[in-house]
Amino acid sequence: MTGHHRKTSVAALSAALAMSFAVGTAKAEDTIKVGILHSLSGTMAISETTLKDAMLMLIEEQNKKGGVLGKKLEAVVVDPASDWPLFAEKARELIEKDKVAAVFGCWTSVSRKSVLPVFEELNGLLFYPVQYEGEESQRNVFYTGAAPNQQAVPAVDYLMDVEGVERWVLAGTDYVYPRTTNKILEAYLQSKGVAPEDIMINYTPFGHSDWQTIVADIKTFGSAGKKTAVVSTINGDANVPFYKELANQGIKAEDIPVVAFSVGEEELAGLDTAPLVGHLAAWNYFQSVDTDANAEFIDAWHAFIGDESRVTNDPMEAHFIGFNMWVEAVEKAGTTDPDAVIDSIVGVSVPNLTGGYSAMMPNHHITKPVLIGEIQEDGQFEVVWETSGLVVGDEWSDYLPDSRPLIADWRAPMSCGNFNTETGKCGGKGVD
Amino acid sequence: MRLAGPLTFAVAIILSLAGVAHSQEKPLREIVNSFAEARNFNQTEEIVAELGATGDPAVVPVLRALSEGDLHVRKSDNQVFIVSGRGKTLTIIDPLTGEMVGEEGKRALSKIRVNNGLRRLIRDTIGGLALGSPDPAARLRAARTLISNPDASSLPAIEAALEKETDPEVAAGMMRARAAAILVSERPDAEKSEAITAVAAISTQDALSLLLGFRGQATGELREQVDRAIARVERVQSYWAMAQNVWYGLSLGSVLLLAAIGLAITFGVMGVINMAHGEMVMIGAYVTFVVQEIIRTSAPWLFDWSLAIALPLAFLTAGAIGYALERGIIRFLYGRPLETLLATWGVSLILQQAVRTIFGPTNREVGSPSWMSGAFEIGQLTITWNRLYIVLFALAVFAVLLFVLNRTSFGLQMRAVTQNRRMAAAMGIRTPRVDAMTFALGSGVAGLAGVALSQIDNVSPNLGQGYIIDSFMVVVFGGVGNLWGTFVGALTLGIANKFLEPYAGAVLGKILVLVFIILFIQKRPRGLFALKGRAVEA
Amino acid sequence: MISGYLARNGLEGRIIATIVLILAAGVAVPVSNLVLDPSHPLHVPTYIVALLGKYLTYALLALALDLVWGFCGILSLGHGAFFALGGYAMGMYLMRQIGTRGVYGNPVMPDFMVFLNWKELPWYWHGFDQFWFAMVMVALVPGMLAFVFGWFAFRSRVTGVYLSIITQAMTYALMLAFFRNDMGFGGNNGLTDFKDILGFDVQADTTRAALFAASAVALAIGVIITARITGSHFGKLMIASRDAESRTRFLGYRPEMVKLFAFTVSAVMAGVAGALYVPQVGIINPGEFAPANSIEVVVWTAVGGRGTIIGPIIGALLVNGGKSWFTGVLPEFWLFALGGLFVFVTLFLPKGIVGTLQDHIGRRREKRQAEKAEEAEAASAAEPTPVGAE
Amino acid sequence: MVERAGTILYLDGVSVAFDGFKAIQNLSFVLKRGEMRAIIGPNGAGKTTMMDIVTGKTRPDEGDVYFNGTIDLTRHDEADIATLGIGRKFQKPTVFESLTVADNLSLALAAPRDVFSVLFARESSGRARRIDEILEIVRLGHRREHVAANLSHGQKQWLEIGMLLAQDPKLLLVDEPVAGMTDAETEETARLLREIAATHSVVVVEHDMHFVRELDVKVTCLHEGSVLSEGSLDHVSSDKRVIEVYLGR
Repeated sequence: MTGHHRKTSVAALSAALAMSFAVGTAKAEDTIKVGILHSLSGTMAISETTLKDAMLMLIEEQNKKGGVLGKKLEAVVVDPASDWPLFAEKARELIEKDKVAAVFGCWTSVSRKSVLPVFEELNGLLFYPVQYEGEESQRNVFYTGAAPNQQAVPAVDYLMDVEGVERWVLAGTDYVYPRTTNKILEAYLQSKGVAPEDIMINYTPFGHSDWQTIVADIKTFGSAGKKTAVVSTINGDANVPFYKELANQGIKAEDIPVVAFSVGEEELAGLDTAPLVGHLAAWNYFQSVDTDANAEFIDAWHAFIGDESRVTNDPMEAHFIGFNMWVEAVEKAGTTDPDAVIDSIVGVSVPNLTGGYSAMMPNHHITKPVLIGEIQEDGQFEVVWETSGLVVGDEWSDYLPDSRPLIADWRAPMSCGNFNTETGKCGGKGVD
Repeated sequence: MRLAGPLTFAVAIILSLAGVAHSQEKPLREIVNSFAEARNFNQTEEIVAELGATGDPAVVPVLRALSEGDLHVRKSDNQVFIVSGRGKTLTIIDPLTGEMVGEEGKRALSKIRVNNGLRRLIRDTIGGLALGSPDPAARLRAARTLISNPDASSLPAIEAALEKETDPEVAAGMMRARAAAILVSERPDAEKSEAITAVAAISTQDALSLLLGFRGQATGELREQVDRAIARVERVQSYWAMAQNVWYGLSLGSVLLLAAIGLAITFGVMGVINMAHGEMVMIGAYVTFVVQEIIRTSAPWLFDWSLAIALPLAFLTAGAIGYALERGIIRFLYGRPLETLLATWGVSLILQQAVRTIFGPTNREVGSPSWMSGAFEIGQLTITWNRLYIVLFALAVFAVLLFVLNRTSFGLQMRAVTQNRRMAAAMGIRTPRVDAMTFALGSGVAGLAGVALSQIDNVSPNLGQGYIIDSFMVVVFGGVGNLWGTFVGALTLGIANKFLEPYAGAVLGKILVLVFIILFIQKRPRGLFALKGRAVEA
Repeated sequence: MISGYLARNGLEGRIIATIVLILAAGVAVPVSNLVLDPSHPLHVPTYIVALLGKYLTYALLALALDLVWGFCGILSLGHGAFFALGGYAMGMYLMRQIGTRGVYGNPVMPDFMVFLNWKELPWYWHGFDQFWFAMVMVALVPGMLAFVFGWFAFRSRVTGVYLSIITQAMTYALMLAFFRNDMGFGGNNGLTDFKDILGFDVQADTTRAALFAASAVALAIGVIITARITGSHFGKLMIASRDAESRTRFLGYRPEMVKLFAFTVSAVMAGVAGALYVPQVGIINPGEFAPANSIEVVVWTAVGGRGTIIGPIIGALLVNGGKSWFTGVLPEFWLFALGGLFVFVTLFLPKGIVGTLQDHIGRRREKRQAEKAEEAEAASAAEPTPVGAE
Repeated sequence: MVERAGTILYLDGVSVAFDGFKAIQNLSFVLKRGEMRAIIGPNGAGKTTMMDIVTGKTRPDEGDVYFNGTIDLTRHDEADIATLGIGRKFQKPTVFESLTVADNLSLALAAPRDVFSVLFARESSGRARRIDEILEIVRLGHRREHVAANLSHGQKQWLEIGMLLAQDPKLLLVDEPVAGMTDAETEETARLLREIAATHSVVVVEHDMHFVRELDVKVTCLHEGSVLSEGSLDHVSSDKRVIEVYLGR
């Protein structure tokens, strides 16, 4: 019996090996490899799998257009399995073993933090497509998602100006993005004259599923006679039970609107949105945006994934922008060499899907419009407000005391991610 | 713009109460059709105000449709219609007569956009119109709205309505609305003093915030009176808060009970550490999703029955998987409980990934039937229907299981096998079959839990993971081998969690509960309801 | 030379061979990485060094678990907690070493404290700027936790499944606690962005090589400690209390003390493994406390063969190697493979790979012995001696 | 009643109940130093529970339990009691299955029992010799290095008796030592126990009347947790109540 098993397992092993070799031999020498570092299993698969598919689609389309520098692109997909140290390991594997020209990946801040030293050490390129807390600018990383000033601050402005909100609940999951965003918002709101007692801050653990008490607290807080809104940085899975409880306890958008920064089309797909109509989200892209570029993108996506009901979302657009920027920068530099790309990509401007152009700034953040959308019954958002122009991603928030004097500029003479304008010195590594 | 709301609202009320027929200056239909010209929210707002000013109840369906996003403009002729239906073609309905006009492609129509401000205005306008409604229930609702959103300018309208009111209950509601409005008005102190008493008698959160708001401007005797009233309302509120916490605790406890009760059978009775228990719950939730999906596409009228249909299917599906699991893996591992842990952990990974492969990694939408949506109030206790049904469902499942275990021959066989396998076998009980059926029962119950949990949580491949540790805690805390222990354990932990949460926060509360369980197990290593006796130690 | 020393100290040949092999790898891999040209067929790329270094720390963790589970019968589902605590102690040292090179250039406080507006370093962070202090904590914190936890649990005679589940509760509670930003350990992001260790750049190839060698040495020491404990009279007592706890009591032993000792030693080993893990992967965060991680350690040990010394090491290397390989080659299917492996091993290799092999060899020897015994028995039956007649 | 001094085991008015079931009721039992006693009684008579009480596994609800006339056993736990000098053989033979026969005995040998003494203990030649002696007594010499799990049922019984001897207790509690043994083995066991009784105090619980007869000692018959009859085997077996509840008519 043992012998039999050994035989079958050897067969399975050799089959798998053969497969990997088959993939290996298919790799011609004249391709450019692009790494995709998104979790396909574990807790983050829920969000990241879509981004892997989006990247595969973009690469396929680029190859149809003839590739880059006359070479075909080849995707290298790995699964860091929502395991943060594994992200670092896989990043190292991609750069060192597979020799990819650039990596598109990560979702959570901690996964980005985990791979940062690897990209720095091996001089790789990472395009990070998700809204995040800011307070970072790294030479090897391009932040194509929103910084807090490209999402949170405009959303609060909207609520204050248009909805007349005077009392604020800042509800978030207890991790660094909500903590930082709420710190920024708290400082921002106070600078706008909101009294501290009109701000309630609440943190919950990841995957929190029993929202009864907190929703009741919000209701109580909101019945103080002042117009109240909830700014939600609640993450991932915790949103569905939160919104369900909200709907069931009868909190309507016209009473206490909730504006979320982590809830997009993908998240709404798992929800009955009828009771949530009117609640808000702030993003830089919505699937419902009516432009030709977007219609084309959605059609391509549906064709690629073979499912008309699949939605598009903001991080997908971020990858779309980031990928196109990388392609243009490589074409401009004439090489995929990271140093050359880092130099050539600043200033590159590509069309986004909302009818304008996004440009890579010297701080490795990009310019984006900010849109506020209301949740509709069909699970889409309807844009109710947008910034008049593009907003530049602000890596160092002006509302946090220690980051106020810092700026980042990765162009030649300065080339620094945390230049202190008060001391006139680059605060971290680099020029001393 | 913020001023416009209450003002037009008041006008609307006065007009409607005066029984003025809609203004003849402009026919209603013309105003309705002018929505087609609105270029932004402000213009839409003006039209709503205009409609409200007509005081004609016929505008109510139009406004309601606008608020719900069902008011569309036909692009070809700028006519405004109410639409219904989903998909590419929509049924169009005349906004004023309510007659079906025909069908129109989605692309030929454009939706009149609304935002929260508009929805608020529409709600207030409809509310005002309703104060003169022939339906007493509608009048009462309108009065309640006015208590929550008091406005001095509506005072004359309320008083006018009050004079005509014949229904005593509605009249009481209007008295309160009047008192609330007086507090924010410029009326003399004597009236305000009366109003304070009336508002304090309401004792709700709204009343409290009204009084707190008034406190700032009150002086002298009024100030003292309002302070007393506030203290009184706060006291009442704290009692209700206590009751509310108990309810939250029961509701959380019932969720824990549902999640754990299947485990109480597989783990508690059979001694199998089933780490795939959470995945059985997940499968139940996915069965619900599939049922709803089929109903949505082929029999939408059955939607309210979807959960009832899903229940037996979830039980059978999860039960069948449990049966297969027992026959295929677990039966080889009896007597090695810690190894069942490893094998079932492997099974849980496989099931998770299988569901991820079949249904995709994202959350799937499971809707709530209408009878499970919303909430009702007992006094100031807000009880959401879905939580109430889950509590009842958990109790029912528990009762049925108790019955099965204690009153049926299968239950007797099960207990016999658990207590003395060899003896049971010698008496002719087919122990392997009983094992498999017991495991299937435990898994099936987990599937039932999945149907219920689909109503409050994500339906995603990770669903089960969130409950597995809690379930084990409940079973171990309650005492293995005892369903009552699981029952008491679940409710105790639920209530403890909810009483800790307001003071310690959600995370610390949970940590404290875990530490408490760890310490408790030291004190009573076999749980709350341990079977005492000369337990034969191996 | 080493083997001679070990042999003099009463270790089995197989164990000695293992130790020599580990130490040889500890020398060969770094040397090949540093000395050989990258084009050389025997060159080990840095990424493999980092990977293998990580596996070695996992192997030490699995060995630590094996000491309590395989030899003492305590199935801890919370060993990841000790590993993580050791890791955090090391991480705190590494954070303090960043000094002014953090993004805000604050000489004392780590970045995450600066941007959350912490005014001063929390008291429990003091001392971690000293390497020796951090190393003491690496052993002391997991050891103390294990001691206190075990003191209560074993004295109350919490055993079997109950013990497993409360160890799981322990690591789960710690995970929730460390996720809290208010705890001052960086919340979900944990501790990262390390610069140097003892003045050496953590990213330098030489540092990596040294860390790899240190991990190999630590694992070898772990093997020696485990072998010495399990091979001694005490080891027999451990096995005795694993198989028939109450019987040892009636012989006058206190099995709870036996378990407590083993549990504490094991926790310290796990802590050391964690401390070596952190500088090699560059991050420590509360995810390490996740109950699933601890269960995975159990699986490595089970796959390799619990109750043996070599088993857990082989299990850890094999499963993690497989995981690295599968997540690269067949990312969508690795969970199927991992899950299938668990089921396969528990059903068909209940003693793990090494245990099964040992059984195989053991059975043959037993058979020979049994034959001999039968002969002897036949002989003794032939000429009966009165029992106790001396 | 009886003076405690001079007794090795003294139980007076002991009662214990589990969930309302009275396992032992007002039991009094006295064993003199150097005495061997056989206990008989139907299932559920409380024989094993009595042993549990003496060895500290179960605490009595009321009553006195003294060892050696002066030591109150209710204040000590199992390990203490074992170190005081009470050895116990279980009804079901309980040996350490994955250890060798020699290791089983080695663990039982009298020596300091605390963790650190054990940790740094060395196998001395004196201990090895003592193990050999015991192996000789229990006729397991040829099985010295075998794993205990592979022993036959009877051999396990003997190994456990060997472990008792290695422990060198003052009082031995032996629960059904001949269950599952052949007649020849039973006789040898009886001889072995008599041998041991020459230097130790012994309590034997047994159903096998033939074996009890072989032992030729005073017999106590328990029923429903109290002493039903006590005296020589002939006296007890002719007691009507004993016949009624136990021996059968």
